[in-house]
Amino acid sequence: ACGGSSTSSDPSAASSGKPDEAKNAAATLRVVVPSISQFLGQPFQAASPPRAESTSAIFDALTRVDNTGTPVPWLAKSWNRVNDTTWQFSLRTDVKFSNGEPVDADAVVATVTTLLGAAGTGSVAKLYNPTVSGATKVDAATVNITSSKPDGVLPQEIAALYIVPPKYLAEVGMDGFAKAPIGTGPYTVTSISSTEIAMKANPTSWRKPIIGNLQIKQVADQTARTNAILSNAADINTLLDLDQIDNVKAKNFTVFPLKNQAVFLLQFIASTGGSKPLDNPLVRQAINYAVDKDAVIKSVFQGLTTVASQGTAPGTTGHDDGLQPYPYDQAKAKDLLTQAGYPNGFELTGVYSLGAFAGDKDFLAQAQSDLAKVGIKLTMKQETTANMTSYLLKGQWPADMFTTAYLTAPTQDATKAYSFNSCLRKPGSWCDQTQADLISKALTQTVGTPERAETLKALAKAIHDNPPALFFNNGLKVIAYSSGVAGYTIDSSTNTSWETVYFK
Amino acid sequence: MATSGTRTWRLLPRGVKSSLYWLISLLILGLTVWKHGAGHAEQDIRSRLQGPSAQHWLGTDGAGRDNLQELLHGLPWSVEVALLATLIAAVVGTLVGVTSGWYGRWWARAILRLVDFEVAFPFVVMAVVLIGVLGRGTLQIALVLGIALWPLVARVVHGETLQLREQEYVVYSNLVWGNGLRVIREHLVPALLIRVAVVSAFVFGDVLGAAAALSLLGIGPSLETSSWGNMLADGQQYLNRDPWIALSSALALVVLLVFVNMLADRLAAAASRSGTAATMTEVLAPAEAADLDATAPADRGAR
Amino acid sequence: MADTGISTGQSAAAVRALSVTYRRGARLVHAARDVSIDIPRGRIVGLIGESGAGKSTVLRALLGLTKPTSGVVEIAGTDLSTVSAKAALALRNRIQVVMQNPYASLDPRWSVADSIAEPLRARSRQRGSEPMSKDDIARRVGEMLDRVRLPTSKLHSLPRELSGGERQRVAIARALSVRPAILVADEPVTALDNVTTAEILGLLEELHAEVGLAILIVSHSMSVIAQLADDVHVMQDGRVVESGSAESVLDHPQHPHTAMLIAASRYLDEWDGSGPELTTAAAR
Amino acid sequence: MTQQLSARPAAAPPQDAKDPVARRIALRLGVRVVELVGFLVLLVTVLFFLARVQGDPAVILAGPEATPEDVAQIRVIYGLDSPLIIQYLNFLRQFLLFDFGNSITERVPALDLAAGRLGTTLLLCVIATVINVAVATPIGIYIGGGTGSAAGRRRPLRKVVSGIVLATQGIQYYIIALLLITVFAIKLQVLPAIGFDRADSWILPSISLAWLAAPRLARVVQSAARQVWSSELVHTATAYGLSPATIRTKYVLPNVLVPLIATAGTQFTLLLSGAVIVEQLFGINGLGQLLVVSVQNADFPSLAAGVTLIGLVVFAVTAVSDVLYRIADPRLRRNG
Amino acid sequence: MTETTNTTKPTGAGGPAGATQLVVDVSQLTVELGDPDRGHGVRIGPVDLRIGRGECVCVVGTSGAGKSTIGQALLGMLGPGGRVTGGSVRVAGTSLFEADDKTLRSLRGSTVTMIFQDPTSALNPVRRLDKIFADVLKAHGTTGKDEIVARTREALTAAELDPDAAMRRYAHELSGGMRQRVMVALALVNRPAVIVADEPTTALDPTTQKEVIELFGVLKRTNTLVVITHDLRVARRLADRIVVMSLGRIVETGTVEEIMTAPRHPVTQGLVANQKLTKVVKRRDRS
Ligand SMILES: Nc1ncnc2c1ncn2[C@@H]1O[C@H](COP(=O)(O)OP(=O)(O)OP(=O)(O)O)[C@@H](O)[C@H]1O
Ligand SMILES: Nc1ncnc2c1ncn2[C@@H]1O[C@H](COP(=O)(O)OP(=O)(O)OP(=O)(O)O)[C@@H](O)[C@H]1O
Ligand SMILES: [Mg+2]
Ligand SMILES: [Mg+2]
Repeated sequence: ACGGSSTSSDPSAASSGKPDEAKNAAATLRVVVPSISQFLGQPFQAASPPRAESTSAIFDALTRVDNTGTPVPWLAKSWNRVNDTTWQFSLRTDVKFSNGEPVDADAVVATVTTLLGAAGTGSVAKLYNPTVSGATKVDAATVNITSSKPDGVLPQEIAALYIVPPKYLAEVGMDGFAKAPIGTGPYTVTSISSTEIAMKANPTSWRKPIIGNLQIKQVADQTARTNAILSNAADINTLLDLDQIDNVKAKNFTVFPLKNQAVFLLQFIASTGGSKPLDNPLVRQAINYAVDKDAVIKSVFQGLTTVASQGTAPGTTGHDDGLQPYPYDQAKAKDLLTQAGYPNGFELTGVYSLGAFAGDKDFLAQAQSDLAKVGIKLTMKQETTANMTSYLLKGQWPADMFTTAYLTAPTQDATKAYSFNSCLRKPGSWCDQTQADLISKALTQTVGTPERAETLKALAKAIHDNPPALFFNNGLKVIAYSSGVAGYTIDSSTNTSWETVYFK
Repeated sequence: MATSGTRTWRLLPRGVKSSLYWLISLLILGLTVWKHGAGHAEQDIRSRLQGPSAQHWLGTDGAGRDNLQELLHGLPWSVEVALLATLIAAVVGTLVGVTSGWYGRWWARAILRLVDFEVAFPFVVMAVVLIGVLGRGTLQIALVLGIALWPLVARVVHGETLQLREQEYVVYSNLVWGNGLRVIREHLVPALLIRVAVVSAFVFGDVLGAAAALSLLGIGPSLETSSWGNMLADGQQYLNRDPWIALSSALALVVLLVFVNMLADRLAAAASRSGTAATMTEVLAPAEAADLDATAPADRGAR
Repeated sequence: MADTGISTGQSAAAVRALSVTYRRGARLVHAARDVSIDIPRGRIVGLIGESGAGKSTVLRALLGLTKPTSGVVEIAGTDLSTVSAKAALALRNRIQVVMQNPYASLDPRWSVADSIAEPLRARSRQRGSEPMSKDDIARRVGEMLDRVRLPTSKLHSLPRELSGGERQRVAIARALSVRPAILVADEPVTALDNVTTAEILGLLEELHAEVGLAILIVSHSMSVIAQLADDVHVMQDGRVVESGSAESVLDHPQHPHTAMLIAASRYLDEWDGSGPELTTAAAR
Repeated sequence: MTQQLSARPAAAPPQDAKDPVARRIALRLGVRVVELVGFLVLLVTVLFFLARVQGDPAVILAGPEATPEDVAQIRVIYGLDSPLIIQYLNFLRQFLLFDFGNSITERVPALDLAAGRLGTTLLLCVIATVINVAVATPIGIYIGGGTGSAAGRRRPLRKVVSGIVLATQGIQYYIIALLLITVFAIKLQVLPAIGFDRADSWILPSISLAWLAAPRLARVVQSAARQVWSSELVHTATAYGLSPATIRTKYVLPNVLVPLIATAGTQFTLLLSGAVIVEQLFGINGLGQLLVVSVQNADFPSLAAGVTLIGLVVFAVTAVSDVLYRIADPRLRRNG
Repeated sequence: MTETTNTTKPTGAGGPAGATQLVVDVSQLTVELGDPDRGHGVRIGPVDLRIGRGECVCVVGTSGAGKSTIGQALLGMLGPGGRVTGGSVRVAGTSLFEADDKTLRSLRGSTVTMIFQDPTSALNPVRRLDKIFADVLKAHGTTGKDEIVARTREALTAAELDPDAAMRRYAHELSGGMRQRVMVALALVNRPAVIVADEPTTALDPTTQKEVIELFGVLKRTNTLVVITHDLRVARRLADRIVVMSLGRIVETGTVEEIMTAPRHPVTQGLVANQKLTKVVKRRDRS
């Protein structure tokens, strides 16, 4: 049933013998996660982790995006672009929801229609697929999804559009659904709260699981999460503190570094051509040269990831492997600053919300200490997540830079991240017209075509040369689980194949 | 009034005086360290998380800073915030306690009820809310902790004022001056000073502990600020592999707190011997102790 | 209102139809009910009664420490409620007080000199009275110390270094330093042993004779009243049950309660070991 | 002469009420409730405006990737477009009906959310209180003195224990929590490091939390005991030849109870404070965690609901200790 | 009243009883309170005091004379900061300051008991009176429930209280006079050889004082009493023998007549004179 493109985190799993079925059926897999979806079992809002663990246990979408950024068949067997604004999907016919409703064109149409309506405010249909304008049934197993503008990446975008049973949804409504979700995945929910989800195996699923029960528990504190697995209070920690890698490895836990297709950086609030220091491309380059990011990667990340060279991570559609990260070169940085007219440096302020990404604290400390050496005095101020969000949406910042991540989920396409952080979003924090034009162009071109590849290559170079941010690292999410767990796989879109997990 | 200060000093028992000398020497130490500079010790990310060595006696932290240096850098902030908060608590608490105790009108009682509720209200929760709004600067944190702890002072001062108010010498003074403020200045404030000092010493300890706790919740001072709480919060994650960071800051905190508590204890003991009767019970369970006196039947039949 | 037979025209201070009600929980305590007591100029008025009778309450009302529930407080013939606060304060300045507990009536932080000087400083600060220089005050303090027969060496002693009798002397010196017209004393000797009691009572009597000030003395001891008072008021349960000259009240008590108080007092004073000793009643 | 009892009534029966005790209690309770409501209104009012200063709820509702249009739409849907004062009045009306609206982040009624978390936190605090009292009382009584002959003669061991108690007060409870986790959960693996669902998972958090209160309580008991030991009371008991053991159990302990209850009562709120941190360290999803997260997310309804519940708990605790006082000290029974 | 008791007493009223059975024998007792060498404390003694069975001795003196200290020493107790520096106290044959804790404990409350000045602070406020009596009885070997009740009733009756009404009360529910009676009953409950009373009337108002003194008048018929007071009038009412203390020493002893009519020591003279002064008829020459 597996799409075949997921990363197996446990190479031994494939070769090892058959799991003990009876033992596994009675067992409970305990997973600790940093937070559970605020929307409980409702899968349409916020497609990024942490909720990926529970949604991939309960739901399926028409497509999945694999580790190379390519859409692969999932509930849809195949698809093709009928015209600029229409994509046609043909569905699997062997899949049923856990309540018995069939997965067919009606279900897809109902799901899309519901999300486009009032009930879908803030849902993926409006946020990630702003172009999706409707769905029509062609026959029971074929459905057309239309977009309001030409949309070349729609098959990737709908990887976050989980299909739900229409009759049931109509019956219980969106709120009722959140409390008792029903899908096609390997597990069904027995109880759900904002802190804990208890699930049991769904024997009728097309992805029938091995382990009888799945428990997902929210443990916000990273140390507590580590302690949870170390003290055998949990089997899997989906987000391990980088500094614990050695430690848990030494205790015989499996540590799996997942490259999660995000880039972490300190975003400049600037626009090319403005009059502030940061509006000057030379200054922005200088800042990238000045900071020894490699030192942090080596010592904090233990070399498990790399310094970012552009706004996307390797494996993302549109990532240019040929581009090199800015090397640590303070002399060059000083040079550039002098060229730009700031030989004595200047002062900068930044805001951050802690825990936004792994190693953020270390990067910030490194940036502060290195920038000081080239005369740039960086003052960082911590903000709540709520404030950061608010600044982001209003486009008004009490600072010159802020920490953020360029996320490509769920499409794993460069345009996703770039468009959000460009002139295309208003009010935005960063604007460079050349880059914005390239993004617009790539958005309409059909995914996989050479023309599009060319546009994306030019875009990547533009981002690299005229950096909108101080690039830190390519995303890394470290997962740790006990040595008793086997067959645990997760892809870079954080889809977990729960059906293959078992206790040895 | 000028002489009443020296009078008070003359009356202080030896224990109090020596405690005060200790306190002052602590402050001088704090100031010396202050010169050491705020902010962090030098960082070198490549030598992070090292155990104790000849070069780094207490090892290094996650950013590669020397833990011992970091401790020295962190002390000023912790002392500064504790002093500020204690000062706020002591001043506000004394003002409110004296006025509510002395005037005892409806608004004074209302303030006191507020104090009661505030005491009853978990202060970490209040701190979480207020710091969320006010921000995480030193002043803000001190303010929040001060706000959280002034009721403690107010209750003690209030109770003491109520008692003093009934003292015949105060009644007499009020009679001849016909001016409450004057009486407060001449008799109450000097009488209350020692008690406020005792409570403040306890508050000081509380603030030190609480400030560190805020860091654990992620609402302590921001990262540029070097503080023991931040060290502890930071070290907490390495506790099971590199316990040095957490342990050194925890130990430093424990030593400082034990010191402060001992100071407070001696002050309290000395104060109670000197006849102003400040015992642990009254400091730590002040309102109830006062309440009990009020509710116990006024027994005049036996006279 | 009992007729005391004393002309109110020369009243130094008086309470008329005074009632004071305290709340204790949900209960009302009538500490004084319709009490009228006059303190004529130059006389010593005694107020007796058992514990809780309301003696202190009357005194507190007179001093303005307790607000009367109803009734009038007069000083020098002026009803205090009819004049401004400032005027009332000025009138109140004519009264000085010696408190009951010598151990609590002096600020433990203040020296004898400081304590005696306090009312002088207060007075000299008030408008309408001529300010006194530091030297003046010091001189007056010295005088007062002499007057109560305390050695100058005690001038800088703290209360804790004084005996109860000495403290009470300081309190009297303090009260008299501003030359009041009326002295109010709430059980000034109850806390003292006989020897000291005798000294203090002797002192009060002497001062009375010298400066002719009016005194209101509160006590539950008949002997004390018998020794000092010209007029006596007997209180029970918040009421004045009997008033009159000391002779009439103590020798011919009309009210059974007065009789009981006298009897109890006499019980101790009488002695059958070597024949009955003198008592107020037996004296005549 | 012999029967004086009727002649001097010990306590005059109150004259002005039919059932004065019940009435007084009712009155007192009524006043307390009014005060509580007043305080809560004040508190949520402050919270309300603070929250508005802190963040725009519509923005939070919309999520990080929303467009300004989404935010505007949400503003209309949630009534966040009306003037602040109207919003406040609406909120207040709802609040008085005990309706806090839906949690902004979790989209469920905030009160349900908070109430669901309350149980865990309460259980944690109650267990901690039990440990606190059970540990602090004997220690406090012990170091509070009382030797064979006269009160107050200190023995070396007593001094040592007293010093240890002083030191334990300096060791913050969160440090203890970290140590307990490291030793018992990770090194020895005998107790879970997270959660608060099974009985064995109660142990470490409760001990850590009790640590916050126990040294203080022990010292309060110590000081109260010392007072009793040096009182006329014990002096008398000694003069009647009672053994130190009898004095300790029948004189010192009962007379220490009132300050003990008073302190343990106020300490409950201290524990509620500490619970916030203990929950964090032990990954317990209690009310404290909810509040912290709510502040971070500007989730005002959850915050208000949580804070209100805490207010109610504190109120209840005060009421309970009020009753306990009266049981512990007969002198307090009479005048309500 | 005094006459009758005097005649029934076996003891002569003179100085330390010689021939009669000694119950209390204090010889050359010296006590240090606080730290006299450092200036904050006093030395008491040497004190010699012998009391025969059935005698009623009143100890009078000015404040701070050391009366309470001697009274406590009769129970083998001293206040905080007190030390015996010489001499001995024997009560019913036992030398108190040489006895061990256990002996002392068995002595206190049964052989020798004490009535304190302030019954309000001396009675356990949180314990019902019958329980307090039971504690004291149990401490001295009376364990039977019925016997405890019987003995309590007996003592309360002897103290002129209604046992039914008093037993089930708490101390705070009684008036001051009743509380002092309870203290008396508590002292009587183990049928002591000696009762020491420290200022039993000082805290009371005259009406109550009278009641309590009368009660003591009854008690002295059957008990050996040591009454400490600073009020000569009380001593005059009760004593077979008056002992005058000043500055830590006994300065004079004598019968009531001797002391009242022919005081020799200046302190005694002062006390006697002043005691007269307080009841002298007011001077009429002033009007
Ligand atoms: N502030 C108060 N609140 C409530 N009741 C009070 C207050 N002050 C006095 N009382 C009550 O009023 C009554 C009279 O008290 P007051 O002090 O005047 O008596 P007193 O005659 O001076 O007695 P004592 O001889 O004991 O001093 C008493 O029953 C007392 O309990
Ligand atoms: N611990 C102590 N340290 C120093 N001095 C003390 C101490 N205890 C008592 N004294 C002093 O010892 C003297 C004798 O005290 P004691 O209580 O025996 O006197 P008393 O005759 O009973 O006086 P009173 O009539 O006031 O009760 C007093 O002057 C007292 O101040
Ligand atoms: Mg009085
Ligand atoms: Mg005495």
